[in-house]
Amino acid sequence: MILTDNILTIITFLPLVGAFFILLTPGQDEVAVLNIKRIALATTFVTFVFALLMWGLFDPDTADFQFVQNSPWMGEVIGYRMGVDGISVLFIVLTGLLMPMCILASWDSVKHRVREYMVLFLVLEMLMMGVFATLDLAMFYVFFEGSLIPMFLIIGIWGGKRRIQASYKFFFYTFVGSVLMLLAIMAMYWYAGTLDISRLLAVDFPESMQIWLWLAFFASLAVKMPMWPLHRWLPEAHVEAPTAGSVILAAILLKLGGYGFLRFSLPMFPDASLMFSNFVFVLSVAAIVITSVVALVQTDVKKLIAYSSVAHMGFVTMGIFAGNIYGVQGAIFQMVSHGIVSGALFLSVGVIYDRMHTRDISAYGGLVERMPKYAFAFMIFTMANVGLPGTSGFVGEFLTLLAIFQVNTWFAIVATLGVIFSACYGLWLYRKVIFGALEKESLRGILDLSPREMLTIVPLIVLTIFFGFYPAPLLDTTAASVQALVDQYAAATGLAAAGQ
Amino acid sequence: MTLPLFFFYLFSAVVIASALMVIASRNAVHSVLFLILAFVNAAGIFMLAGAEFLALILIVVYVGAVAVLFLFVVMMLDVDFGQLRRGMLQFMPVGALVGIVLLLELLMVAGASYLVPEAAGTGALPIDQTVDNTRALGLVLYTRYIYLFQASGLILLVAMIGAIVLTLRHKPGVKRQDIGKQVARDKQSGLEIVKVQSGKGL
Amino acid sequence: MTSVIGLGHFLTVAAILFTIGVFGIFLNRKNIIIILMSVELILLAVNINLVAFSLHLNDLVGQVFALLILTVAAAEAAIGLAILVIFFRNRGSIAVDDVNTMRG
Amino acid sequence: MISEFGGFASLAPAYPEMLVAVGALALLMLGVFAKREASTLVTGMAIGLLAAVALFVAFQPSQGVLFAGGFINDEFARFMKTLVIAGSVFALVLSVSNAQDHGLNKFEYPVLVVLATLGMMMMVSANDLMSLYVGLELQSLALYVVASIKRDSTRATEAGLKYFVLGALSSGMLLYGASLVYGFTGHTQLDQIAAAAALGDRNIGLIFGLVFLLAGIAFKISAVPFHMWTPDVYEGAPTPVTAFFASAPKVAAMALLIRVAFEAFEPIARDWQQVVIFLSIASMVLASFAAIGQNNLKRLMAYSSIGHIGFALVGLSAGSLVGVEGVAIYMAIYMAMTIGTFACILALRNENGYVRTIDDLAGLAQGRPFVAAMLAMFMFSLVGLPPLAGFFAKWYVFLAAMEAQLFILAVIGMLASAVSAFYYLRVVKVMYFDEPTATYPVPAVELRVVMGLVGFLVLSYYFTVGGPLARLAHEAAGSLF
Amino acid sequence: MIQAIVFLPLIGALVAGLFGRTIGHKAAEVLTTSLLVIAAILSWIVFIPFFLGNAEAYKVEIMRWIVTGDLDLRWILRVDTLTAIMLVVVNTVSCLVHVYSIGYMHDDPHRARFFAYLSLFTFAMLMLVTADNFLQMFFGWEGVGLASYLLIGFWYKKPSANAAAMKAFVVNRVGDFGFALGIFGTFYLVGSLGFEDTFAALPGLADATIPILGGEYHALTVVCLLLFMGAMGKSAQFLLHTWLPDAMEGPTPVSALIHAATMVTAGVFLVARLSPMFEMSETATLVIIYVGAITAFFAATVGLVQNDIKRVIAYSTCSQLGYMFVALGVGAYSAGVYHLFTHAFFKALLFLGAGSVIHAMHHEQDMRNMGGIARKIPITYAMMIIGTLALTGVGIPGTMFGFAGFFSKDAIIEAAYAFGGPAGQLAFWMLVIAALFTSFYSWRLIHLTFHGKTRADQHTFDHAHESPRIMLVPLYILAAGAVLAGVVFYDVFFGHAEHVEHFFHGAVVVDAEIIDAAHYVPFWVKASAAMAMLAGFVLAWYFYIRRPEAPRELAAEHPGLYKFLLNKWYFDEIYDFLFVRPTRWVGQALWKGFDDWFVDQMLVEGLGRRVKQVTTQVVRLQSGYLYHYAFAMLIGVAALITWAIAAGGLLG
Repeated sequence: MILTDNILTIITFLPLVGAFFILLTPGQDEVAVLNIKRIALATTFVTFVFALLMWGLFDPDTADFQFVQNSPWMGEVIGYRMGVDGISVLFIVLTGLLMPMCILASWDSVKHRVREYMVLFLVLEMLMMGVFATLDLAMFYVFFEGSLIPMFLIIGIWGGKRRIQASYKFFFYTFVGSVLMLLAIMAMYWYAGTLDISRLLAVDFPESMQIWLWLAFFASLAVKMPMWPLHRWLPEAHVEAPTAGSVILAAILLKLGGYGFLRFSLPMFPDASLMFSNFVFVLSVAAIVITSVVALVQTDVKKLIAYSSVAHMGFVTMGIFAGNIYGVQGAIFQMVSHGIVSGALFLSVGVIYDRMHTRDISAYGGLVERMPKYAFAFMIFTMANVGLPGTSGFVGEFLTLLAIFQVNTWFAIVATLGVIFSACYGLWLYRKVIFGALEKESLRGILDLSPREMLTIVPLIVLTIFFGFYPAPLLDTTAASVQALVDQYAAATGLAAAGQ
Repeated sequence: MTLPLFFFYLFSAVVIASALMVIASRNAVHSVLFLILAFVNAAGIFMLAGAEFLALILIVVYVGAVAVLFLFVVMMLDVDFGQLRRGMLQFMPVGALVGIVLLLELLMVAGASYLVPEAAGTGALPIDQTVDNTRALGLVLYTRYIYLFQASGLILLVAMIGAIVLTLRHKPGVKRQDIGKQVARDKQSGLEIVKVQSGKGL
Repeated sequence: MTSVIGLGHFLTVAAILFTIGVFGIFLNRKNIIIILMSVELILLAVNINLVAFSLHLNDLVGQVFALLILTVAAAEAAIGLAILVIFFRNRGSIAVDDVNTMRG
Repeated sequence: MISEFGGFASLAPAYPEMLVAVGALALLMLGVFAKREASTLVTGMAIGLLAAVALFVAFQPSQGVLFAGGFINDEFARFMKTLVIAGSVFALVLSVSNAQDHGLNKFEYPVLVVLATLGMMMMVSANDLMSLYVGLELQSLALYVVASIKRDSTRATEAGLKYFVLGALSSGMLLYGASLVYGFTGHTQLDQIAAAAALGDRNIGLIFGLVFLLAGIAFKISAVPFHMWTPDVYEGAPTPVTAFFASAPKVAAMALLIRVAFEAFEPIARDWQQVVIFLSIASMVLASFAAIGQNNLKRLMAYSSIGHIGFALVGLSAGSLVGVEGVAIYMAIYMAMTIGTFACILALRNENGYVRTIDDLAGLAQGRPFVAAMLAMFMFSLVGLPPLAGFFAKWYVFLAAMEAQLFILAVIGMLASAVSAFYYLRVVKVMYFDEPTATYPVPAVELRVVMGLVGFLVLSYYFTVGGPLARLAHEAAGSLF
Repeated sequence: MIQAIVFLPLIGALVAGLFGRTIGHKAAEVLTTSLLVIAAILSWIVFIPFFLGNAEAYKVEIMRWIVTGDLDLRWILRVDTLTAIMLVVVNTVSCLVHVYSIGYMHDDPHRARFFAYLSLFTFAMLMLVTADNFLQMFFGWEGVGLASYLLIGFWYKKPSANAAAMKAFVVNRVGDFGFALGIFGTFYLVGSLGFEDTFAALPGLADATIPILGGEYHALTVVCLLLFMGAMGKSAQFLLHTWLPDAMEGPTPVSALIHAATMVTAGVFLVARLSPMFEMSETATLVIIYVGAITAFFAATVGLVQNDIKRVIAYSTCSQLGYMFVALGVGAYSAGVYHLFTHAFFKALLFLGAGSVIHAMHHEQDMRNMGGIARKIPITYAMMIIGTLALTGVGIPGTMFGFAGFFSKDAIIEAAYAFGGPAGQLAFWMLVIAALFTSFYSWRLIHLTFHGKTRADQHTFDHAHESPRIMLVPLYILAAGAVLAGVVFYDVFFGHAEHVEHFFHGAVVVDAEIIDAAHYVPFWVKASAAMAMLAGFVLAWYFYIRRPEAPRELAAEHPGLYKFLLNKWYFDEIYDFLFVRPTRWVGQALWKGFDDWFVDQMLVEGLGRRVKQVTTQVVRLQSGYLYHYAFAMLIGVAALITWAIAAGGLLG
């Protein structure tokens, strides 16, 4: 069937079609701008529909790659290879989901250079889809690294006061890390003779080589995650980026790191992964505790959420390198959930930022008085961020902690401290922003969520709660692939596979 | 010491001495003259090596043309050379160091000079002792090396174009001869008949 | 033909000439004309090398090469002097010290 | 000896060169004898001539060695020549608009460019130290003249003078090296040098010759430490001329270097690899750092070209077929990016003259979005960011380095490329993040065409030219092994 | 039916919460309350068969939850005796509180939200008590925490309410930290999180060890202690109790429902539910005894001097929870549950009565501003007296005459004595002293509030009025419970061991030995509680009726002790000093010091500066002087040659 054979190609490159039409839209006046927004929205929405369709067609019972396309191109080295398995499929859906929301969130808040903005976002979507859909290691890098360009511009053009430093920092942190990964990719090519991920997964790299490869990949992925102490770019990038930029950054781009660990580090370099797992745990736990504590003393709404993202990503890395099925499942779930929740949080911050043009926590207070709907939404997302059972934020955290406990109780105990800290900063933020008396004169006229904002936020609320109570759709999708991954890891490292 | 060797030493000594003077003399005109001396002696060395044609060409082309060109430019530009020489020795130590290192390394080559034994005597173009040097060159230059010969021609053409395009100026107040114009001149354009009334000037 | 004059002799002379040429550039850093002459000395050293090798290899190619170099060097000198002339016209000087409107 | 000449048809492999030579003479005559306004006409005809030759080269099948081994035409030469001629064509196209400003409204300019192109073609096809030298000099002399062709400009003449003096010095070194190589192998023909070198032990004279030879060529590709002329000449020369300098001659010299390294010195590959690695590292690192301090766009591009040569040399250092393939692709992409960038620079001209410094670009994205977008894309591509062509260029050379296990070189290269991103991004930053200060009128149509065309190729490299180019480069590299 | 019990409150909460503005406050109130009433009735319907001893435990699966690998967690409603008891407690109190709140919150502009929260809380609590696995319990556990947070902070404009809400949540989270680790530990040991799987696996784990914090420890002890940490948090036991008094910032019905009757007993429920597990670890049970006893004692001491009417009751709650834990610790699980059950009635009664007082006094909570209002609000007064009698455990030892607290509390004290050993002895004496204090502060409350001359300002006093009927009806019902709950259910909870066993039917461990032993303790032990109660009563009468100036004198004589007690043993200050400030300080240090200064300025920007320096140097090389360029080339060539020689090994 033509559709199923090419669906990944369609999903990946459909945004480009939209971008092309936006470039062709004549004029600079309001009508043109409105048309541009509409095209962007329609494109992202259709892409999302295709992504959902793909998820629907996806067979969760097999660990094999599906919707595979594989044709040699550009000599024998780099090919055009597409395919998804349980590990990647959800990220595509997540990306598809969040893009229309980003477009909607930017509907009124982006006033100048709309055309460039929308084009960049669509290009970004294409690149992100590509990262998850490609089965060629070089193309993975292409998409992975390519996302720097639009993001750099988005932060730099539409960002806040310190946008230039932020965009530079974002760029250089990521770039320096990933060039080493590129070299590792090349080394893998020479050893394995192919860049086809599905074939590389079966390659047994010698242990000494694995160590170097692992480190090189780590240099890139850890920055992207970001893992402590390589996280410094994140708060700044988040703070300065426009709302939609923060959403994408937090919801999708951070996940590239975790996806990379899952896709490459664990299955391809199992010995090295095992060897470095304690190292990763230390960093993860440090991230969870330290960045949580740092989040406690933030005065900037976005920065606080950004730091909390770092902490949450700590759970992801911990889960991945726990190497058992709970850890990996939990990590994937945590990534998806964090994508929804942190995206939603940044959208929420965007809502008040659009009204007040400040992100200073002390500038707010008592919003519940004027914005009850908003307060409700923010409560849900805060609780999800805090990891309350019944929200999607809980499931991932629980599974990763459960997993790490099986491996090492030290790390488990320290990491579990994170649940206390997350409650502290989450509720503190909520209390300062939403609760209290509405004393500030400037806030008196503030308006509650508009229908357009509701359109972006309500679905996320629904998903947050739904996956909190019924995570099965996500867990089942990933189960077979994760099981295979974990089995392979266990076999390669000689560990007894937990959870068999 | 055989005679050729003696002459070799003589020429070499003069070449080196005059080369030193080229770079060391106070006046650029002197430098050019020493350069000429160096070339002439080098021509002598060429002679000793059996390259008569090259030797003569060196004198004809270099001494006759290049060196004269240098001299011409030196005179024409009317430069205050004394001022140019100030601070001359400032970079002496570094220059000397690099120069000596380079010289030592190059002499190492000369000292260790042995040819790849197998390579010797299998040259692409063995010298035929029965043909004199100029003829031998002539025999290959237009046949075997026609490509290089033509390319050299193009190089000279470029030099010509370059020199002209860079230096030739059509200054406004300077009269030039234009043969075409002269030939095309006729009485209509060249002659104007003016009736002069007597008693009045023009 | 074996020459009475050893190859090493020629090479030594050439090496010395080459070094003098190089040294000349250091020594006359302000005077472009002499720098050009130093370059001519270097080319002369090359020619001596080629002729010497030609003699010792009993191979005419070296001489052909030297001939080419002579030709090209003449052309080069012409162009170089032309550039020098226009430079002088623009600046009124040929001091190398002045040749630094662009740097960094 | 005459008998070697097997009739005119046997010269088929050299037809392109002959065509260019005759064409150059014809153009010269045309320029001399035509009345005023000849320069545009001659330029147009030169473009036509070169374009025709480029097509001819690209599709001509006849290969072989001619002129007693002095000339070779193989797949590699074809590939490189096509690139070289294309570079010249684009450079000429860029010079059309506002030729007056650059002092390029002289018919000699296109003629000299054509002659320089001929020299480059001879370099690419050189199979003998002598033809190498002759080609190199033909090119160089023409370039010296072109550099200072705006003879009333202090900067242009200063640039020409610096270029000339240093060029002459480098020629001297190259010749000294050539003489040593000749002396210690008895040959000037590349393949015979290799044969001779393979016979004996490693000979000190030969290695000295090799080093001097490489130093001379390194000057032409402006590898550190033989690069010093580059920034000054790029800045001083008229911008279209700089565009020309940065593109075709680099490719030709690189082709020459590859041929010499692989044809003549294959037996002592380890020795030249050492030198090339040194040049490569020095170029990448120095250029990355030096460029950060630049505000002048042309100087920036000069350091950029130095750095990129360093990257290309990474591929050469590998000393393998993949490496040569990588260098070939690298040079093609590098040339495209350079041409594109210069087209953008030339497109920005207002009543105050051409854009000179990076700061002049402030807010360009709002005034001239197309030019800004293209320039930004070239900058990102020069950084080596995927999915732009610049990434694939780096991909191939580093792939080769990794195969040769030159890990340290690869890591240094990658880090240097990260540093280099700093200055390329600055251009983007100024254009996109800063507020506009100057306005620029709509650029000439041919500049827009060049920008658009090159931009499209750079952007869509993976989907359009990537595959075919890789195949061609593979074939080209294969002909050297 | 069980689904209806659990989900009706949820429906109410969702409707009232999401559409409260649309349907109006009245509708929201009526809807949630009536749903709760239905749920409460259904709960009794569920409970009675268990009471009669002819019902079997059963489970209802709702849907899958987290299913991956061996982990098979589903939403399952489990109904057994323990659950049924809790259902009754929760739904009865909740429904009464709902009703009561209609009156109490009459003027509040956010009533719909309040009722939504109440119902949401009820739902969470029901999920907790019907849990069939650890994680569902944890869900309910945190869910009630959330609801508690929302309700304490209901008056969001009051900064103190917000702070208290947050404190409650965070301190609970500290407990949950342990609970969560306990869950992980259980899974580590058992490989499952279902209660039945866990219990089934216990015999094999008697000697199992767990590697934790670098050592190997007895696994079940570790796990039980961790789980107990959760219980401590939720049940406001010593060290983690600080949130409970502050939680009184919430509306009073909330205090009655959450902070007296239901949520705080979740810890007791947890230990009871997991009684087979706790039985396996002697250390853990000892710890529970000590913690419970200390809490009972500590909270009672603090309660002696508090002035806020609700805080007194709050400390009382804390203290009573200590009793329950002692019961659990000594193995008399049924006694603990028994006290839980009776306590729910009389403590809710007290709170709601206090609410009625506060309502009457126009939201005045400080007892120093009350007094002599017995005549103004006689019904409330009567109800409070009943509650106090029940709390202090009035009854005649050795007989079946007594208020609810009498039976359950005595059962605990006897069991503690029967347990024996140092722990049992300590617990016994602590509890007796606590009983004395309880009696004292309870009567102190009554005296200060209702008796003597009023200290309220005249206006308030004049306008003090009895609460509306809708607030009084719940009081009646609870009062009935406070009177009868003890005697009616004595047999099934703490009667003959066989009866108890039959009643619980395996829902909790019934240790016949300790129950029997408790029944045969010496009479002075049985009477000790009554004696303590009487002594307390007399003291209170002396201090507050006979010589009202005595307390002030006593306080003046022992200012240190008084301050110590008034400031609740300085726990808040110590915690602030030990945890809050250092954390913020460390946070600042890590942020400004590590992130901003070290990473950013030193490393990243330092690198940038270094690059700039290098650039400056490199650029200076490019001097513009021709001869410099020539130098560079020549030096380069010389260097390359030298290197070629050296690297090529031609010299060596």
